[in-house]
Amino acid sequence: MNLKRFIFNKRSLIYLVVLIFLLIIPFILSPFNLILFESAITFAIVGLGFNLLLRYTGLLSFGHGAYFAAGAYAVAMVGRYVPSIYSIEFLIPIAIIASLVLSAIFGFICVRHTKIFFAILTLALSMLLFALLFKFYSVTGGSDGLYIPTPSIFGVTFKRRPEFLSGPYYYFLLVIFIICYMVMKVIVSSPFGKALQAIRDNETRAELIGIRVKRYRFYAFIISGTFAGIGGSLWTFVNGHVTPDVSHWFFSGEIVYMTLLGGFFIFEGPIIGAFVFTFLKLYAMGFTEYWMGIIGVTLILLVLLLPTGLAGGVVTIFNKLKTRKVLGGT
Amino acid sequence: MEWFIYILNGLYYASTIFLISLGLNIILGVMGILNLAHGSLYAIGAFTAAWLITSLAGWNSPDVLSFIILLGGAILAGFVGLLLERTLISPLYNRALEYQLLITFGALLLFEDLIKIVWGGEAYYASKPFDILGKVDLSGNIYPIYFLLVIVIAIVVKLLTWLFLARTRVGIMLRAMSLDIEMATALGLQINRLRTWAFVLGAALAGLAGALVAPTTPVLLGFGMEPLILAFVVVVIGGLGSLKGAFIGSLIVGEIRSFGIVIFPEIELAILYLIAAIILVIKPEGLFGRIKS
Amino acid sequence: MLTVENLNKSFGNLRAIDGVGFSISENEIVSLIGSNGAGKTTLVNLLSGYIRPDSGKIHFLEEDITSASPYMRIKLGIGRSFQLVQLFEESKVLDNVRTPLFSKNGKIKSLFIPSDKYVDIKKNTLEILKVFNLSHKEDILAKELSEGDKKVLDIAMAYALRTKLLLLDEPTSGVATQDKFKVMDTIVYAIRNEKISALIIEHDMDIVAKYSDRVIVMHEGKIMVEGEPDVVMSHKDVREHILGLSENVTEN
Amino acid sequence: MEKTRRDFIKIAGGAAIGAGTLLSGCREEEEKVVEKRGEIPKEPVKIAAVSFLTGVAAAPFGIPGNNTFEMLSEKINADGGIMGRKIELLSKDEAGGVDAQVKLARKLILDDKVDVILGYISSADCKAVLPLSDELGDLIVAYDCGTQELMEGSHSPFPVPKYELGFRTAATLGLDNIGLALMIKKYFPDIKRIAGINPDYAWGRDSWSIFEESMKKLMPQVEVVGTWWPPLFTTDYTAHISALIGAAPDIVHTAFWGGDAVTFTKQALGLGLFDKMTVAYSRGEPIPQEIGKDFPENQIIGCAGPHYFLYPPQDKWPLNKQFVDEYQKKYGKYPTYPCYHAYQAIYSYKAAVEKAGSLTGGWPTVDEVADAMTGLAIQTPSGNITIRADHNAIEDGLFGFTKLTSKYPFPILDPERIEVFPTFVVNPPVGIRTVDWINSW
Repeated sequence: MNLKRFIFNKRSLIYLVVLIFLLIIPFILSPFNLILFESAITFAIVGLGFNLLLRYTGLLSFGHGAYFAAGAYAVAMVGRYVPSIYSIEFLIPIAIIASLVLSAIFGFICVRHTKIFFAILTLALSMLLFALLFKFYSVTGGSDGLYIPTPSIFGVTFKRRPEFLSGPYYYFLLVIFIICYMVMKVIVSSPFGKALQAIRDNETRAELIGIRVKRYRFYAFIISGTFAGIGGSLWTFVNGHVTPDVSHWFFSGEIVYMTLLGGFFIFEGPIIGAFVFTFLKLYAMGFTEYWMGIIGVTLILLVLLLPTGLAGGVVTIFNKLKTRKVLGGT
Repeated sequence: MEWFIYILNGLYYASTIFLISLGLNIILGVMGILNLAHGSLYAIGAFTAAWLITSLAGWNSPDVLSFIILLGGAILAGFVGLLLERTLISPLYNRALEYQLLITFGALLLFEDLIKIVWGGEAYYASKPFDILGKVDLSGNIYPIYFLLVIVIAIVVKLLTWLFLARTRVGIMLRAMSLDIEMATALGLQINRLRTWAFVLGAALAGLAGALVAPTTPVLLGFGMEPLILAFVVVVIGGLGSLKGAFIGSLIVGEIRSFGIVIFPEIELAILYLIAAIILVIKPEGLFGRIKS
Repeated sequence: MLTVENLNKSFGNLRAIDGVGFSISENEIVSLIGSNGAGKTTLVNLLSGYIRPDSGKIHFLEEDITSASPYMRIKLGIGRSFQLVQLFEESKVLDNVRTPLFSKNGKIKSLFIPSDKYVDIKKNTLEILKVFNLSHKEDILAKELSEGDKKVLDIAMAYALRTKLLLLDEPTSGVATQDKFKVMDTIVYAIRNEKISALIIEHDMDIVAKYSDRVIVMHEGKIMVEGEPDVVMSHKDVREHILGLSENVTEN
Repeated sequence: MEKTRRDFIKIAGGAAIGAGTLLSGCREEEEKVVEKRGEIPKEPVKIAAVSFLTGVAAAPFGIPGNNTFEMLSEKINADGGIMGRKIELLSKDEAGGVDAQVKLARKLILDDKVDVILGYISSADCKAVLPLSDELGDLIVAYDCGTQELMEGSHSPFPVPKYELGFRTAATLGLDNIGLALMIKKYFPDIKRIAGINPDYAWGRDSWSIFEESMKKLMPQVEVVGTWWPPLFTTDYTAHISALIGAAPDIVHTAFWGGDAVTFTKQALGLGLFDKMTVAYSRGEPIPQEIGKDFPENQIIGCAGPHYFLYPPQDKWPLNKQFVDEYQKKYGKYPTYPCYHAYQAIYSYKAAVEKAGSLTGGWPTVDEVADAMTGLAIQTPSGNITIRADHNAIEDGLFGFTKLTSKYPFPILDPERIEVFPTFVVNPPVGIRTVDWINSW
């Protein structure tokens, strides 16, 4: 019991430290790095949702950009066609609905399959959305994409974007991120989450214990897609512009990469991956024009040498140390 | 008689897409790997061909050489495929599908920059083979002979591949493998060597497609992205891992694009994705799909 | 509780099940033996609803379940295990048993409450694990269990659904010889303890003899003999066709 | 340190402008301010130049543009820099799509802290990046992209300027497409059928809409028999070309540029398109040089303003001769219109800084440079440009027909049929949308 309490305390201590760190970030980082940090937070939300499918349901989606795009374009479309409600408290719910509807439609088709078929189907469907966003120039702005004006938050408006991003928006983002984190944390440990893991491990058996496999995959798909949509909508305000590229499979590939980089075996892995990836990409870009190659090589090395990702690697090392200590003790 | 030219255009487009998706489907069928770096192999074929032709331009070489040299694209792409399979993909055969997919994604990113390092950022334009052949008058419609040549080559490649798979020992074993890998293992086939064969063959076909397209358009960075997506569409329409599917799927894609541009110019390529989506909903395994999940 | 009448199933020209009829009463453990290809696994698949018979009837607890879905049969109380264990390998032993319990109790759709908050279900899980001799192993991953424990866990999962009839397809296959009786002891203890019925496919005649109340012998899709173990074992046809072969048969 | 000093200067500069406008004519007041801040930093002025350095638009546009930026920075540095400060040029690649450009621009302004960004060939990039000027508080000068939407509002008259700190030192595509319509009216008064094939993004869409509107007004009897929208960087235009031949227009309008123009032209030659119709290239000036002598004769070519290495005739306008000679000596090619556009951008910035600086004596703030740039007029190798209150430059429009001569290895504009449309004929008045202006003819 004491031991348990100790662990509990240690864990809450870590949470507290991280929280304080997150709260003071705007005072530490330069405006430029803060914007990057914010975009990493939005990707972390996407990663949380993505990993519900990959880690907990055993489905690799190569088309998660589509739901990200649904959230992002929902914001952009409201900005273009209904500017009177262009305020963050309306925009986020609209984005959630848009991505929920899209992931329900695409999910309905995709969950009938698993493995590589699932990957190809999700990829193909996201490219369908890409083609639609690309072709319907008069509605979506085609490949030019759409400009995202700075929204108001609860009636407060901002003239210049840095002023918006460095203050109120950061904390707004942080609150949403913490909510998403907690919700996902509960979901994966809930009976529903256990059902998904059962499906992942053994579809036949899951069916046998009375779990409607396809239906549960479908639910997981919707939740996952909606998280991507929330991330996408929040990202647009940081980026200030959205193009169909976010629905391209290449972008989905980056989401996969991020998750793998952080380590999808661990709940927090995708979050770490999102931050490392965002800054890695930037510094690779600043360091050399061959940044894509660098990203590619790190991806290859990860797959070959560190399949559990950065977080997984740290945990492995930690466990090894612990075992050695125990062995040393006896 | 315009529709005749529309059909020809569709055939020409289908030809290059067919070569790419055939390679993609051989790899998918035999190895169960969706090769995301396939477009890069296509680009490598195109760059190699364009580079060889432009380097040749300085010398006073016979015209026919500029056609033969196109094969260089296929050969180099095949060789790169060999390296890729041996070094990066073969260690992953016993690992989950996710890793195989990701390693090809990593290879794609790496190749994009390797191409940039080797050939530079500017576009290559080597139209000599296209220019030499000139045009032909087909009942009042002028058509470039080079496009007809590409169509013929694609048909020949299809026949050769078919012969290879039906008549040669390696081909028969490859087919056996794509049907049932466990049985193939039980029969004592050299699985690893066959996988290498399949990958090299697939890569060379992609390289050939790139080399054939090179004389018709400037070759530039990111050259492989669009064809890769179209090959995905073909694979989805025709059926994963199905060679017949690659053939019929390419024809469908080529002709729909050609007639789509004439009839519905506004939506152009989107119609392809729509058709792919409809097929996915009605027949999710594709028209000739064998593999079921 | 289970009655099968004149069941038929063909695969192409092969008559896999040919006019089979038998019944199982409450609290009864019935063994199903027969050479390879006699139709045992087909029969279990028919009973659990994975395939449909060409003709005949299956009744369970006074209900006609001939065309009921596997899902419906589970709800009615027919559980099964497979020749190859079907576990949630990447999950903890605890969750392997707890998830079926959630499903049984209609809690599986609960999205926003952590599993550990369901204290009753956790307690129940631990009790089941105790019955199956798996206490103190609840926190390791299922894939890390020994083969014998995996078999036991597999059956514990079916048991957790408060099954009334368990269909066990070779519960000791893959288990080391010296552990077979230990595994069977555990399983049969649980079955007797909960007063449920079982139909067991088994090759090992010692196990059949030791644990069954009754034995059904199948041969070429038909029931050859049925009766108490010692009666059946001494039957002439059984000795010739089944036992003569059964020594050679070491199916995986 | 850097930040505080800059902020201080900014505040002081604001005061100076305030004082300057309120008490215009009051010299004493002004001189006092000048005294207070007559300081010019020692370090170089950082200019980011963003053009396509890789990809299909590099050879015909990005590289010539970037070459010009480099050549002129060296020249300006050799002549003593801008107000004594040397130029530090950061050449950046415009490749990678709109999103990559938004990120790059943000990095240039916030992280690299450049004084100005001169850049963007693609209209899509311009539309995405220019809003950053006001959002992030730095000067962004679009030097080549064409979409008229960039500086126009959604209705006429629109607020001027749209961006406080965003400029464009070249004319819009309105000039190109109105000019083409005028050419067609003059040289093909009897045609009945037109068609369009344009890349599927802002540039192509806007080019066609202006052209179509102009044709409706100028030649209402003409029928549009089809429009095609292939995506950028299409490699196979055969289907489009056959469809065009099938539709049988007299004239095809296209805003193709770079590799797309080359691929289209080559494949159109192969399919015999030029035997059956004339193609009007809205900004076709660099394409003949790219393709060489195969480029068909008698096609209509626009020059994105009055930019041509043979115009104004070099004997009449020494600035053009000097520019062409220097460029050709250094790079072995004749300058194309992106070179002229680059010239306009960098010299406009130089002139604006010097104009603002001469008022205050010190290095001007971003806002002061912006003020000075509004209404600026400078001489260029192509003549004159004026940057109007809408922060957009206007110029004359040069058009012609291709003709092969013995002097050049590519078709040049036939000197017999060159047309120069004066500025006011091809540019709408300030604050009026191009489309509305055309409709008011």
